[in-house]
Amino acid sequence: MLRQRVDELLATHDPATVSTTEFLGARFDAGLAWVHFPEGHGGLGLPQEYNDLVETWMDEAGAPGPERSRNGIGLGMVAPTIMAIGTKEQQEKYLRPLYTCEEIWCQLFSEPGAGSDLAAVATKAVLSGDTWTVDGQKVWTSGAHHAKRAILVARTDIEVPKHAGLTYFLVDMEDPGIEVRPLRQITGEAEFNEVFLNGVTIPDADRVGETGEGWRVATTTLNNERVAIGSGADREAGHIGVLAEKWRKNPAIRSEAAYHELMHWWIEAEVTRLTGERLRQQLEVGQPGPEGSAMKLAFATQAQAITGLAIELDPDHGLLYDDWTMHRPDSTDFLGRDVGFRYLRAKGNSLEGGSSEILRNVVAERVLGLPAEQRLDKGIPFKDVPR
Amino acid sequence: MLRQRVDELLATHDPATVSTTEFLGARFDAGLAWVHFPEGHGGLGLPQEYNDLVETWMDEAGAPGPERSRNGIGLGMVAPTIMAIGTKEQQEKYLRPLYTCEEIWCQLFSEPGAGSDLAAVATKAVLSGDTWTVDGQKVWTSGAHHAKRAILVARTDIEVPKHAGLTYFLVDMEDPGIEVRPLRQITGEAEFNEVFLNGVTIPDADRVGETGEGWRVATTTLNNERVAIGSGADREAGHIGVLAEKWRKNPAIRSEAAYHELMHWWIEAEVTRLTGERLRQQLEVGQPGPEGSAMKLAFATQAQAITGLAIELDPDHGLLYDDWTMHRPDSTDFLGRDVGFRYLRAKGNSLEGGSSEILRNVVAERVLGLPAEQRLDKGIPFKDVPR
Amino acid sequence: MTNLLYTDIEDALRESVRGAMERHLDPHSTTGIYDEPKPWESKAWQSLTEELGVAGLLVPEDSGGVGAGPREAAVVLEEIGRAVAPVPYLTSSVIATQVLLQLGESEHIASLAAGETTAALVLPWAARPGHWSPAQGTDPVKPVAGAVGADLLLIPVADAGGFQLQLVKAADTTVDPLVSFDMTRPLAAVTLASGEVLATGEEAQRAVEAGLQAGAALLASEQYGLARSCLETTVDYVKNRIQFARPIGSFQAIKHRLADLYLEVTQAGAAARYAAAALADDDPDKAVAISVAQAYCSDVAVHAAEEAVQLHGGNGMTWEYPVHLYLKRAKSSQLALGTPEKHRQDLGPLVNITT
Amino acid sequence: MTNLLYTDIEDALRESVRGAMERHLDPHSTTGIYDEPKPWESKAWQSLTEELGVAGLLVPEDSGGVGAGPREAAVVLEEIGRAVAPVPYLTSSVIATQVLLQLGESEHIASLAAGETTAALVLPWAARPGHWSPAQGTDPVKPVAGAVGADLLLIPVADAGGFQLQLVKAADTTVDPLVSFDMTRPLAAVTLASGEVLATGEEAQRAVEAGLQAGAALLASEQYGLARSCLETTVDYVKNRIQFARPIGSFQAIKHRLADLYLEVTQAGAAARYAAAALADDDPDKAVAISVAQAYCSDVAVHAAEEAVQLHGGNGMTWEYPVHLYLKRAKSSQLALGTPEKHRQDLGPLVNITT
Repeated sequence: MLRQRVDELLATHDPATVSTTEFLGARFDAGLAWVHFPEGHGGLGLPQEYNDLVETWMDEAGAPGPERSRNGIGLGMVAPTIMAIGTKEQQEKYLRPLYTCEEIWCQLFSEPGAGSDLAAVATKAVLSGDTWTVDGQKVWTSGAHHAKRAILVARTDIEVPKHAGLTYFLVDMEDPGIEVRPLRQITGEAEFNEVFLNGVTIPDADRVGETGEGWRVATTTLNNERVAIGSGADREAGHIGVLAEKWRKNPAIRSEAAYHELMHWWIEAEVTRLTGERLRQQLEVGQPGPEGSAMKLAFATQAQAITGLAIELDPDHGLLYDDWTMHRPDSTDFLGRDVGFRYLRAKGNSLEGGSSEILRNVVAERVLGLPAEQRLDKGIPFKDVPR
Repeated sequence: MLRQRVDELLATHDPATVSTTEFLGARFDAGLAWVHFPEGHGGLGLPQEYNDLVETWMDEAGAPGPERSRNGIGLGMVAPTIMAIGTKEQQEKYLRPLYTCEEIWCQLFSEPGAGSDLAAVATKAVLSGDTWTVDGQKVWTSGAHHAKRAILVARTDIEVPKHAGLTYFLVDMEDPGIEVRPLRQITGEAEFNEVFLNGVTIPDADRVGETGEGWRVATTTLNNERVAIGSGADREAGHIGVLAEKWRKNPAIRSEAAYHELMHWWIEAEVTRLTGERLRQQLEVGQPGPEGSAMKLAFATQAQAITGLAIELDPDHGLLYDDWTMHRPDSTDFLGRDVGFRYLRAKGNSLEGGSSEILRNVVAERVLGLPAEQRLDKGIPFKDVPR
Repeated sequence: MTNLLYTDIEDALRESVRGAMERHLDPHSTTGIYDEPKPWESKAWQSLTEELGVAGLLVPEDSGGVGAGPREAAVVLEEIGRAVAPVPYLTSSVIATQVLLQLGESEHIASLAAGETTAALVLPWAARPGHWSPAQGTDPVKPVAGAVGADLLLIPVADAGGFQLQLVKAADTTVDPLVSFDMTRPLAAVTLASGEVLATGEEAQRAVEAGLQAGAALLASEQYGLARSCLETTVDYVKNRIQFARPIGSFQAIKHRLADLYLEVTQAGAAARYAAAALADDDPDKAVAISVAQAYCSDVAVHAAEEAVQLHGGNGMTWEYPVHLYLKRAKSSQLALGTPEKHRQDLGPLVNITT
Repeated sequence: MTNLLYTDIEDALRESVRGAMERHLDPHSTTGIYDEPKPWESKAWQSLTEELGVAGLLVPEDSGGVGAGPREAAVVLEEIGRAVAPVPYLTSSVIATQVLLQLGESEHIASLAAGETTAALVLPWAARPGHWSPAQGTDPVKPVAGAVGADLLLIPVADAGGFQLQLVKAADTTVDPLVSFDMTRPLAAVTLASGEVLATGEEAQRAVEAGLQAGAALLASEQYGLARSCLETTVDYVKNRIQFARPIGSFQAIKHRLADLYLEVTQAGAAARYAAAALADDDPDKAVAISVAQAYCSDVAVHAAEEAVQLHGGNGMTWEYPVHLYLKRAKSSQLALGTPEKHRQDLGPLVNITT
C-alpha cells in the first residue's frame, strides 16, 4: 500500500526529469513528506518508523529529499512544532513551502543578554488590535540572510516570572523592520548573523501556542534538535580521522610522545562512538537513554583537543592559516578547511546548542538527581530580575 | 648582648651533659625559647627575626630545640595563641612545659559533622558555676594518645548563628571523661584518633578569649599553621625525587610514554618549587603573597598523580603492599614506606588542612575576588540550621 | 554492528548475582581480609557456583557447563566489580577455564564449571595478550592472581625441551601468599614443579593467549561495574552529606565533576560491552576492542574510585568506610593484564597507526 | 637561589611600557591587521623604541644600548604579551640582537638598540636551541617570524663552503608574507641571497644558539603576560556578566576553574622569571630553566586563552571581542621556538632522566 503510493509518485514525477521543487511538492501532496503527519499535511497518519522505509525507497530510486543543510531549522524544528502546536491555518500555509525549501527558516531565540539563560529573552512584543509589534535584538542566527521566515521567542509580559512572559511567533523575514548583519567569528567567517528588530509587525494569527506559553513551545522545538545525536558513526569519523590520516601519510610529524597522545584521543573518540552506537540501538528498541547530553560534552572536548594536537604535531604548518577573509558560508563543515580553522571553529562546540557548563548541570540534575542550583529569579517578575 | 646570653646559657648548661628537658627549661628561662615573646614567657621582647639568629647559634653549638615532630600543635599553634590571647595565668602555667615538651598538645577541632564546615562544631560545653562540662565527639586528632593537653573548640550557645556560638578551651587530656580511640586509615595505619568527650570538665580559667569568641581564636591559630608553606625546597624534593631516582636506577621501568609522563610531572613539581621559592623571597622582604593556598592544591595534585604513576611504572611491584598491620605511628612521613603506602597516604593531601575544594573557594573568593557562595546558614541560630 | 544491549536473560542473571552478593558479602567482612587473609569469601563463591552455576557460563553444555558465553560472564563480572567481591571468578572461571576450553581439555573442565575446583594461570598478573613469557629457570613466578586457594595451576614453562603448558596440583607445589595492594584478589609466588603436560608448542601458546584475551576483555566489565558503583555510592553520599547547611552535592563544582564522571562511566560501559561482544562473536575487531576497553576502563575505574575517596571527604580516608576497597581493587586492576599505557602501545599497529 | 622578584626599576619600567601600550594600541586596530596585514603597529613600536628606548635593554652602553639585561627585557615582554602587541621586540630586540651581541658585532647593533632598524634571524619559527638547521639549497626559508618589515636578515646557511651566518639587507632579497595563524607576529618565506658573512663555523653556530636561547627564555615571559591578562580579563568578565540573575562568576564550577587557572598562571610567572634570571646570570642551570619555562608557559598561555574564550561565552567566539587575538597568539607561541613536547624531550637528559 505505502510502496504502491511511492511507486505511483515516482511514475507520475520522474525525479530525473522534474525539478526538485516540483518533485518535493508532489511528494508532500502524496503524503510522503512525513508519513506520520496527518493526511493533507504531507503525511498519511502512519507510525513514525515508516518514514525510514520511505527514505530508503526514495534513495534507491534516486529521488530527492529536502536539503537538510539548507533548511535545517525549518525541517528539524519548525515543522514538528507547527504540526504539534500550530493552528490549522499555519499548518496549511507553512508546511508545504517549508518542505519544498521554497521557504527557508531561521531561528530568533538567543540574545546578547540571553545566552545560557535562554529564558531571559528581552526582545519585546506588544499587541495592538490583532497585530504584534516587536522590538529587540537577536544573535547567533544562522542563515538569517537567506531565510524567508523565522521562529521568534519574544517577551509579551514583564510583570510575571521570566518563563511565564514569553510568546512564540512565526515571522516574515522580509518585514522592513528587520535588519540582518553578519556576525563575524573568531575564524574570520560569518556563519551567523545578528538580527535587529525595529517595529516588526506580526499578525496575531502567526502566534504559535497561547500568549505566555512561548517557553513551553520553544522547549518542544529544542527537544527536536536532539534527535540527530545517537546516530551511529563510523570509526575515525570526525577530527580524529583527519589527524590519523595525516599521521599515516606523513612520517615527519610522528614522535613517540605524540603517538601516545594521539592514541589517547583515538580511544576517547572510539569509546564515544561506541556509546553513540549503543544509544542508537537503545532508541531502536524504544529505550532512549540519558547519554545524549553527556556525549555532547565528549564531542566538544575531543574536537578541541584533537585539533589543538593536530596544530602542535606539524608546527611549520600550524603556524599558518588558510584565509582570514570575511565570508558568509552557506553551511558549516567542522571538518572543512585547514587545521587552524578547525581548531578555532571547534571552540564553538562547547558553546553552541547548550554550553558544556549548562550540559554538566543538566547531567548532574536530571540524570544524577543532584540538587538544582538555587534560582535567584524564581517567582520574581521579569522586570525586577537583575540583568 | 643576645649572643652573650646564648653563650652564658651554653656555658651553664652544656648541651652535651644536661638532659634535653633540662636544657630546654633553662633556655626558656633565659628568654631564648621565642625571643619575640615577653620576658618571663620564654622571650626577651625582641623583634621576631632574631629567632632565626638564635636557632643558628644553637645549631652551631649542637644545642637542642624542641622536637617539632612531637609537639607540632603545641609549638606551632598553642603557644602563639596563648601568647596572643591567653591570660597571664595560662601563659605562666602552659608555655614552659609546652616548650620543654614535657606536655604534648593535640587539637580537638574537627568533628564527624564538621569537616570542611569547621564552624559547624556540635560538641557542647555548658557552664555551671565556674566549671564547663563538655560532651561530644572529635575526629582526625593526631597524637591524642600521647598528648597531655588539648585545644578545644566547643559550642556554648545554640541560639546564635554558628560562628558566634563557639568558645575556645584548654583541656586536660587526662580527664576521665576523655576516651581516645585510634582511627584506622586507608593505609592500614592509625595516624589519627577519634576522641570522645563525656562529661569532661574544664575550669573557666582554661577558657581562651571570651565566651562566643572561639571562632576568632581558632582562626588565629589556624593562620599560624600556614607559616610552614613557602619555605624553599630543593629540586626533586618530594615524591618526584623518589620516582626520578627509581627511574635512574632501574632501566626496566623506562618507556617512551612513561618518559613524557614523568617529565610532565617533573616540570610541574619544579614550577611549584620555583613558586615556593619566590614566595619565600617575597616573605623575606615583607611582601607576603596569596599563593600559599593555591600551592597546596598543586602539592596535593602532584603527590597523587606522581605516586599513581609510580605504581603504574612497575606493575609487578605496584601490585604488592608492604604491610597492612594496624600501627599507631608517632609521626607521618609522606615519603616513607613503599609506593603503595605513599599512593594511599597522598589521597589525604587534598583533604587534610583544608580540602582542595575549600581551597579553590578561598582562591576564587579571596584572591580573585569572585562572589562568595550563598550562605544558607547566615544569620540563623545554630539550632535551626540543617545538619 | 554487534548488539551492545543486555538481553532480558542477562538482566535476570544480573539480579540473581547482585542478590547473592548482597546476601553473602558485607564490606566489613571483606575489609577483614586485609587483616586475616583468606583466598576468597566462601559463601559468596558457593552461592555463585552452587546456586547460580555461573562458573560454567563459558563452558559448553556437553562439557558440563551452561553453554552461555562472554556476554553473560561479563554481566557476572560487572556485579563482582560492583561488590568488590573476593571471588576467583575472573582468574578461574574465565582465564583458566578459557585456557582449558581452547585445548579441548575434558578431565578438569567440568569440575571448574561446577565451581567444585578452581584453577589459576601461572603468569605475572601484569602479563597481557601478545606480551608474556613462560616461566624459565627455578625462580617462583610472581605475582600470580588466583593461585592462593586454587586447586589447579596451569603453568606455562619454557626449557630446553621447548614450550609447555603444565597442569600442577596445588598440593604438589608451594603457593606463597604475598601482601597484596588489593587483598580481595590476593597474589602469590608460585614455585615451579613438574606436572602433567597439557599441551606443547604453538597449541599451548594459543591456549594461554586465549586465556589472557578472555581475561583482558572481561576484566573491563569488572572495572566498569566497580566504576559505576563508585559513581552511584558517591552521588548518594553527596546528596546526603550536609555541610554549610546544604547537601554538598548541591555545590556546582561537585556536580560538574560527577557529570564528567558519569560520562566516563557511561563510555566505559559501552567499551566493556563491545569487548565482551567482540570476544563472544570472535570478531575480527576483537584485539582492537580489547585494547580499547582495557586502556579506557582501567583508568575510568581508578578515576571513579579516586573521586569517591575525595568526595567522601575524611570518611573516604578511613578503614571503616568501604571506599578504600574499591580504590585498591581499581588501582590493582589497572595494572592487571596490561596497563593502559601498554594497551595504547599495542593498539596503534592494529589500527595502522605507528611511529 | 637567584632573585625571582622584580626591582623597583623594573616596576617603573613595566608602568611605562604598559602606559605606552595602552596609549598606542587598541584591540580593534590590532584586529584590523588580520584584514590589512602590516608588519607592526608603528606608533606602539615608536613609543617603545624612541620614547622608552627598550630596544636597547640587552645592549651594553658602550655599544649604544641601555646596558640592562634579560630581566628587564622580560618585563617588557610581559607587557607585550599582555597587550598582544604587534611589535618585533622578541624577534629583533631579543633574538637578532643577541646573535649580533654574541659576535661582538658593532656596525648594526647601535641602530638595532635604538630601534632605528629591525632585524630577524632567518630560521623556521619552530626551531629551538640545540635543534635547528641552517638553510640549504635554494628553497626559501619559512615560516620566519620578524622578517616582514625587518631591515636586516641574519641568515644561517650551509653549503659546500661550510656553515656561515650571513647578513642580508631586506632590500636585497624577497620576503613573502604568509597568511599566519597569528597575524600580530606575521610570518614570511625568505628567499636566500648572498650577503655579508658575519661569522663562520663554530662561532656562527654559537651566535645563532645564543639568539635562540635568549628567545626561548624570554618568550616565556611574553606567554606569562598573555596568560595573566587572559585570567584578569576573564575574572572581570565573569564578575559582570549576569545570567540567571547572578554574575556567572558566582557559579562554583567557574570559580574553581579560575582558581586552578590562577595557580597555573602564578606558576608560569615563577618559571618565566627563573628563565630570565638564569639567562641574565648565565647560570649553569640555564638550559634547564629554559626548557622548563617553555614547556610550562606555552601550555599555560594556551590554556588561559582557551578558558578565556569559553568563559566569555558566545562573545569569546566573535571577531569583535579581542579574546581571539590572545588565543591566536598563544597557540602560535606554543609552537614557536619548540613545542612543549620537544622541550620536555630536551629536558630529560639535562637532569639525568633518559629512556
